[in-house]
Amino acid sequence: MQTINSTALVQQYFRPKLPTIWCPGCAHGIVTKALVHAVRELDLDPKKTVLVSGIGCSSRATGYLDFGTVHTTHGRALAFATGIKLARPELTVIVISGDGDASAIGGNHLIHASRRNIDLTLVVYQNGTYGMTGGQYAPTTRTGQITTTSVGGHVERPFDLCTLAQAAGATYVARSTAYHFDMLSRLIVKGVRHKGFSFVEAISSCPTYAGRMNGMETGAEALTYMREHAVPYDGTGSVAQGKFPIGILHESQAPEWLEVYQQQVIGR
Amino acid sequence: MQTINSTALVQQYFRPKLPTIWCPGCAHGIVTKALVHAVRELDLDPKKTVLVSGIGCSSRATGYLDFGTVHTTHGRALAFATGIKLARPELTVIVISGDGDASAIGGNHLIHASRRNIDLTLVVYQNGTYGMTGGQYAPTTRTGQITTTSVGGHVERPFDLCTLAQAAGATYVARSTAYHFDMLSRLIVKGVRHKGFSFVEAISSCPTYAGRMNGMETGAEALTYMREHAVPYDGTGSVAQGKFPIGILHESQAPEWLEVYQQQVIGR
Amino acid sequence: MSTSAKDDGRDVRQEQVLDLPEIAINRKWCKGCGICIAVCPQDVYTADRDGKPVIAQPDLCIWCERCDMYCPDFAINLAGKKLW
Amino acid sequence: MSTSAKDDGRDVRQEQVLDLPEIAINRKWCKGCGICIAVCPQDVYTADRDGKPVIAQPDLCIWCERCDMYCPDFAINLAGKKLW
Amino acid sequence: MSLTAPPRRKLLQGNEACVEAALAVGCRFYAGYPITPSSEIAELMSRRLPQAGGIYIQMEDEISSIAAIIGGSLSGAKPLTATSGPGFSLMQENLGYAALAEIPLVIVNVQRVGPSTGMATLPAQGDVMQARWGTHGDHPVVVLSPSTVGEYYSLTVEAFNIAEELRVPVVILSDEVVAHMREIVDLPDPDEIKLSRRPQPAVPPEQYKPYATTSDNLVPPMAAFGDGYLFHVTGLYHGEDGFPTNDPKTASQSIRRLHEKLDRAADRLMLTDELLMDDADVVVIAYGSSARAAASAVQSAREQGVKAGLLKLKCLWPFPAAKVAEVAQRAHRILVPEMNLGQLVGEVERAAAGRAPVQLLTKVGGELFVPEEILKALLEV
Amino acid sequence: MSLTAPPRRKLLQGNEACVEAALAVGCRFYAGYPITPSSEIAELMSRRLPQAGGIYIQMEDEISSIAAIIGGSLSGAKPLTATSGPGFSLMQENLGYAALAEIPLVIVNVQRVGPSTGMATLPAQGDVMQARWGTHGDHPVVVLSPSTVGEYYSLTVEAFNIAEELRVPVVILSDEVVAHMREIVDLPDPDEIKLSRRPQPAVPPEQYKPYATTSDNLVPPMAAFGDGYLFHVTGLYHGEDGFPTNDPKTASQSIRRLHEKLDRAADRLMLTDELLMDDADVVVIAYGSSARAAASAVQSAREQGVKAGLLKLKCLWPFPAAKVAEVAQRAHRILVPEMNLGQLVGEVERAAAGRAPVQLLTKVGGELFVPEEILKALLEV
Amino acid sequence: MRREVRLAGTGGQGLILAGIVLAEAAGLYDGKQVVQSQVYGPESRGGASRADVIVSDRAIDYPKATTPEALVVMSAEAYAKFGKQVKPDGVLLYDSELVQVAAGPAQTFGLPLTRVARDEVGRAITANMIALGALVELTGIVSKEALEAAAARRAPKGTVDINLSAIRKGYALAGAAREVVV
Amino acid sequence: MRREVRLAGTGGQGLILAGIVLAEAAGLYDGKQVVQSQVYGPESRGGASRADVIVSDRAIDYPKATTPEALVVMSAEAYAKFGKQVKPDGVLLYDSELVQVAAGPAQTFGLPLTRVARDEVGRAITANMIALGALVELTGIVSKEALEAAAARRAPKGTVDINLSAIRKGYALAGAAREVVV
Ligand SMILES: Cc1ncc(C[n+]2csc(CCOP(=O)(O)OP(=O)(O)O)c2C)c(N)n1
Ligand SMILES: Cc1ncc(C[n+]2csc(CCOP(=O)(O)OP(=O)(O)O)c2C)c(N)n1
Ligand code: SF4
Ligand code: SF4
Ligand code: SF4
Ligand code: SF4
Ligand code: SF4
Ligand code: SF4
Ligand SMILES: [Mg+2]
Ligand SMILES: [Mg+2]
Repeated sequence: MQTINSTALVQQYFRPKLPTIWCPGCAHGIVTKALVHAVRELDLDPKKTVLVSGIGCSSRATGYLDFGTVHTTHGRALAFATGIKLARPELTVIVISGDGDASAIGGNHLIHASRRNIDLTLVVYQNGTYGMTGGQYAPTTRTGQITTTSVGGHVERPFDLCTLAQAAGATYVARSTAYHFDMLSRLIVKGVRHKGFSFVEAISSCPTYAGRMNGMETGAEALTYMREHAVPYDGTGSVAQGKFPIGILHESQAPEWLEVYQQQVIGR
Repeated sequence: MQTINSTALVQQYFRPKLPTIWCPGCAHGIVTKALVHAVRELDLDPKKTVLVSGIGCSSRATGYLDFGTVHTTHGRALAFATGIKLARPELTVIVISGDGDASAIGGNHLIHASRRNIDLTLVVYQNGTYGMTGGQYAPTTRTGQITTTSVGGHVERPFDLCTLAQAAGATYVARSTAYHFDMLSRLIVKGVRHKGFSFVEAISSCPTYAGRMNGMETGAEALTYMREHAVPYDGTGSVAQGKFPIGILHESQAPEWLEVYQQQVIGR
Repeated sequence: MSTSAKDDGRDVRQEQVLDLPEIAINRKWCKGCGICIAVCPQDVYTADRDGKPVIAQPDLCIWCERCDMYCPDFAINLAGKKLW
Repeated sequence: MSTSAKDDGRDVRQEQVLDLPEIAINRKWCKGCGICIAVCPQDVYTADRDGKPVIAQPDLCIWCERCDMYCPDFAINLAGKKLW
Repeated sequence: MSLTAPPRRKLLQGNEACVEAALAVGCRFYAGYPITPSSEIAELMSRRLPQAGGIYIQMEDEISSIAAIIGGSLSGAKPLTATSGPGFSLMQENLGYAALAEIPLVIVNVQRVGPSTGMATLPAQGDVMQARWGTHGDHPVVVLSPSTVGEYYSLTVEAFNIAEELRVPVVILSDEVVAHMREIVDLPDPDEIKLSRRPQPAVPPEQYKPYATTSDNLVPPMAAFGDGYLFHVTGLYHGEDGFPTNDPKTASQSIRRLHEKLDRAADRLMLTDELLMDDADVVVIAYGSSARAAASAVQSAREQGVKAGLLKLKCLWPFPAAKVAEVAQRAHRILVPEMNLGQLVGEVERAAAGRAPVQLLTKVGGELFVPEEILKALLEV
Repeated sequence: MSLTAPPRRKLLQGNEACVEAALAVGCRFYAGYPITPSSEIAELMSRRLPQAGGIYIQMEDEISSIAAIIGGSLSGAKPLTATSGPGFSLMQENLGYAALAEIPLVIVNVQRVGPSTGMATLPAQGDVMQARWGTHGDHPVVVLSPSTVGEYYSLTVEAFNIAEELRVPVVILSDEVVAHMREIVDLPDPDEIKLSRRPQPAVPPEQYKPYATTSDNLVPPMAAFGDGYLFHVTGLYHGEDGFPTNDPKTASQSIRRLHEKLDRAADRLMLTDELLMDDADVVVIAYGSSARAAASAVQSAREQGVKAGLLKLKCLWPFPAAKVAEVAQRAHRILVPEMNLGQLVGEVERAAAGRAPVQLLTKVGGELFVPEEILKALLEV
Repeated sequence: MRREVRLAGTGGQGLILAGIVLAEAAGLYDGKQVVQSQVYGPESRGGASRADVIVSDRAIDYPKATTPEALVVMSAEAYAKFGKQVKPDGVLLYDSELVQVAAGPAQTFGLPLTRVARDEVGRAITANMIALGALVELTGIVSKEALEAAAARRAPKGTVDINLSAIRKGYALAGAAREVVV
Repeated sequence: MRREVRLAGTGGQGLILAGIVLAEAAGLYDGKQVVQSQVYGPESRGGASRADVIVSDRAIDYPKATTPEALVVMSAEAYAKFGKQVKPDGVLLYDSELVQVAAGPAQTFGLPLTRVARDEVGRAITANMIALGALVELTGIVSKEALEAAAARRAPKGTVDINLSAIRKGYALAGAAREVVV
């Protein structure tokens, strides 16, 4: 990996739309930087690369990036991306989604994209809440967490999105955090290179809501949280209470949808 | 388990609506019988029991059964059931769904119901196709299978619904087949007794479409297929190519949604 | 199981104990799918022109309940109290 | 890494090799979140009234890149060719 | 500090008034999915409902939200969900289910600028036609639209009562302005709030037919699950017994009854306010936030000698066609200001049937009408 | 067996004609979710598309189906999906996206009886208003409705061409009758089929603004992803550069342009057939399957001395208001038969504006009009 | 002139195909206008099956058969359902071994369609073509040339001859039966 | 009479709460009609914050402030955005340590709101209450009794006194400043 050099990254891959609408300290900016860093590493041609997002703070990322970009409807980014990819297979298609976008309203598209194994890469900006609408609980909100709709502590269990994607059939499943920037970037690189559907969970933050309501006002505290709770994946996935594994959690080979379709259906 | 005694079952639990609309030999009737057999074993009071279904051949079952019954919209049975249960917790709520209903259009509700752990029991009549609309491929259709929309053989991989439900958080996950009638009935009994969300996959058939197009014209052949391909779950889930495990595949304890909500949120 | 044992808590002697079930076929509900005929290990049934079962050899029945269990249309009932 | 080695295939001697980066802060994009200040292991920055970084002790910088990496707003850039 | 405020006088945000009204009228079940500018309803409900022993649940999307409240209604609850345009679009399929299966429930749609994500934080009145026609097939629906915080309160009470009395889904179409502003509301005494309850079966369970109706209002009594009545509910056409039918006659009768049910409730559903209408030559027909600018404009016009009047519609659907026809008979001119490109104006034109010219004023782009815009049109000759 | 059939004459089922037309006009991408009575379109597409090198994919539901075809269109495909009422309801949110982002695509809605699951195998015309107003917010949409298998073919070709020419989503509202019956169609010579293609950017990538338009028809040129143009597509209000804006003026201009775009195409979109209209006193205005019974009735009425005529609408939206107004001017009476409880009749009344009385004939419950029913109304005085 | 016929029986008897062949005979070879339709729905599965064909010289406005001039019934159920809808002076053609027909205003022709198909043509599935042949013999709704051309067009590879011979059996059976009736 | 005021600054300064207190003063204690509103949206997060209050004796039809007679600005950004919208003869009240104000048609009052809050009242967050006190002193839009009652009602437990003293500081500061201006 080369040095960050934010200015060069911005010049090469961003539209003149900065600053972002994100709140001070929101890690969505860091995750986006890691993503673009990966794009540079991959040396993707922006003209042959399409970034697709849903609706949410995280999903606003596409507006800043100088590629073919689509800001779709809430939860539907993967479904749009499916059409974009199938109608023009030579495109590299990367999907940016929030945890709410990808796993609340968009949960069905997530599991079906995982199952179908079309060559897409999904990066979920996971901050455990619906930032855009004001910090309500999400399917990723931890039990006991305080949100604007669970002021006494959340009663549900969260999804483990990686486990879910894998069970649904995803052939590449990885997790990192904004804090583990280099690793995150590397995992995205590998995800894009992987032939088939790649799922990357990027632990992000929401200082304004999730942070403030749970004693982590600042973006820096959120980074510290990530550092302290993430543990490298050891091949078993078993981690101490409250911790979570990061790394490539699953990798397997399965026929890519378009390849099979072209050979077996069109080629028939 | 007592003897079947179909006539008694019908008299006690069915509406005077037979015969069903199901095609000759369709195993949906057998699965329904196993379900009602379980209801008898559980001695459920029809007045305190609500059966909820979506749309599909399988989902027509509710119309025949003399309970509180709701035939909802396609894919949404679990979401309707969630409201029915939450607004009146003393009801026993059982959801009947097809594989298309539960895992195609309804996949999101499936994973969220699994995660939330509200005390519902879902029985999926799994015949690997959309019977009602004429036998198109479903998320459960096996690779290579012929359907009315994959005449040259299906190119996608199917969901393993049990794996998916478990990964999403279901605390009781079981599979049986129409052929393994007694076991199926027993697994439903246990599912209903289990506190929390219970997922039961009942392998059924569609002789008219899936069967006919894949060399299994008759209902009897489908039963033979089930006998030959199902293997008792050995605790690992590893089975020979083409076979599938049956039995209780996963069982765990987690707080039931309503109980926690009543204690921690209302009780606060 | 022995005939003298109690079953379901009721005295089994008060009911008619049989070694053969009374097989009832509801021809209105029967759709002629042939499952009963196929699953019967004893060839008790043959098929009529519509594929519906005809009880051809009732005496061979071993009361295994398969026909009752697998008929998808609730069209077969085995009545009686099993002897064993 | 040695200074004489080639890097990126280009002759490193043609570029200006530094042992300190040039830290550029884009105050228009900076939102004053304080991350750079918090993550800097060397206390290079202090905060101004808006919480935005002021380069207080440039000489202490060890070019660890954390500030550049973690600034969510692309507001910090470390320019120059690393010496090592 | 000897001052004391009247005990039931409150400064409430619009969405807050809606929540308080829902609680006051007996709502104890809420299922929803957050969306701007409705999210305050969810947030307040999540806090207020458990205090009243009720349940708040956030579903995975709007489809399951309306599904869950239909379920809640079947279990006897008076349920609520709230959303905005994108979520309302997703609710359409199940809204049709509720209409056909005659499920009492209330949906709040806090309108923002559409279509699609549009402008999420700015007001509009763009969902008026959708509220009537958004789902496939003929279906009855009641749509109320408040223009003040006080009305948001009272129409929420009305919405639940209408839903229960008529077994019909009721939509409250508010908008970002009335949802987010705060106004003074004098809360009614709890004892004075009408609490309608869906008609209950008068027959024993064996005789109960969930869609048989003997009363003049054509509303069939509705048992709840768990009450001892066994019945079937379906989104297929069904007879009085609730079971599916493909019989054209039964089907035709049942869908016609659903519409006739609302026709017979026409008086109940005629919710209008009149301002200076007695001798008005130029009549503004308006609703929701636009009606506020209209009221101001009408008063200014009067000051300038123009006989202007305002007919404010608080129930948009069923549309008060007879009333509008009558207005068209008397008025020289009708003005319809809408924060859309012309929606309800179609119904006004249809009802006016050429009796008076109808002029549309449109305002889009996320801005409210200012009174001057309407005044200008009133003063034109 | 010396007989030979004309080479391009075929007996086609309605849904089959739709598929053949789509292929002929260049559709190479289909994403859908099966539903009666549209499933034949999916089934045939799954076989025919790969033969033409195209792609068929079954999505997990209708929401993702329309999302996928929007995506396909962005990659340059001319995409199709087909559904029926329940699925069409689910598509509404993304249909609004397509309207706002100006995505060419075609949706077939084979109407069955609604609301909700309704009667899945029986025909209706109950989704006419939904097709216009089903999604939230003001939005433009084009809706075509065939009454014969031959029209199903030709209107499918038109649908793709209109979608491409105007960058607008086009809905084909057919119904169970026309979808499932077989009629003789003389397929056009492939060379004679008009193949419209969305306007392409004339400027180099650096200068391209995806929503800037200089042409009179107000349709902005549309690049496809992968063509070398970098641009942003969003369901938020956006300026000419495609980026989100909250500026009321820009927002207002852009939504008005979308509507103005269709206004300017009014001639293109005026698709009507006239039968015996020249001297007609009593005019039937009908569309889809109902128009067939109407044609029969009009001819019978003529035989009985009544000057009846038929105005058949093949494009329902934009509604040909000017044409209907003109008819109302001349006719003594207008009859509108609909297989619903009265939908398009509202527009007819509005356009007629009292110039001629408008009478609605309704038929619900899953049955077609029989000619006698319309004839009876024609003969009434 | 508008002429309507209906073919009704159970699924698997090939009546929809027969309807299509008839429609193609009229539309592709006789140059007529034609509408063919059938019933869809849950009932169509395995159960009842029905195909209607309307043939006319001019455009066919109303696309549904109301009172067919000829009805072919190949199951008792189909007869029960449609037997009374045939025109008073119309033709009621039925499989004499599957259906029992009561006296009525229509002319009735009971032919052993399925038996002849099985025993004489050699394949039971050709009963539908025998029925078509008989229907055309009795009604002349399409020309025989057209019928045969249409049947040949739709016949699966290698089955043209057997289908044509079935059709011709139909002509003969119906011809003989007509003489009895007349 | 219809009167409009606007409070603008950045999130965290408590201006929305100040708007609510003012509105409750008018509506609950002075018996007036009142509409309070604020801006929502992406911008509202951490960024700009604004509260409008309209007070009137009769029903308030149009619910948005158009040309406020008094504007309180507590950030430079807010001044840039709204500074020109205040009525020509209106009151422009600003935090003299945060905002620089150019000459304009309105009467301007620069008060060291935040500094006084921090240094004299003892809590920086009470700057909003000082602003309210000053605003009321200068405009009389509500009665002082009403303002104090409303502030006491909304003040978090144990902070009534400090809030009231802030308000009174506001009266005093504004009173002094007015004398300078006049
Ligand atoms: C159909 C629909 N429902 C609801 C919303 C409101 N909404 C916008 S973003 C969002 C959730 C955002 O959460 P997430 O995807 O986690 O993104 P974040 O803002 O946390 O980055 C919601 C509920 C919407 N825009 N559309
Ligand atoms: C919104 C919607 N989309 C599509 C349909 C059409 N449809 C009805 S049932 C069904 C699938 C049924 O499959 P499954 O649930 O597996 O049940 P089965 O018929 O196989 O028992 C479909 C696609 C519908 N009714 N509603
Ligand atoms: S609301 Fe939360 S997620 Fe959204 S930008 Fe602000 S901090 Fe980030
Ligand atoms: S179509 Fe298939 S699933 Fe449906 S009833 Fe027939 S056999 Fe069963
Ligand atoms: S019980 Fe068993 S042996 Fe007896 S008839 Fe049935 S299947 Fe045959
Ligand atoms: S299994 Fe039942 S339906 Fe099938 S043939 Fe036997 S009795 Fe008839
Ligand atoms: S590079 Fe490292 S040491 Fe240098 S200023 Fe940045 S964070 Fe501090
Ligand atoms: S991390 Fe970036 S945005 Fe945050 S204070 Fe530092 S420079 Fe400013
Ligand atoms: Mg999030
Ligand atoms: Mg299925």
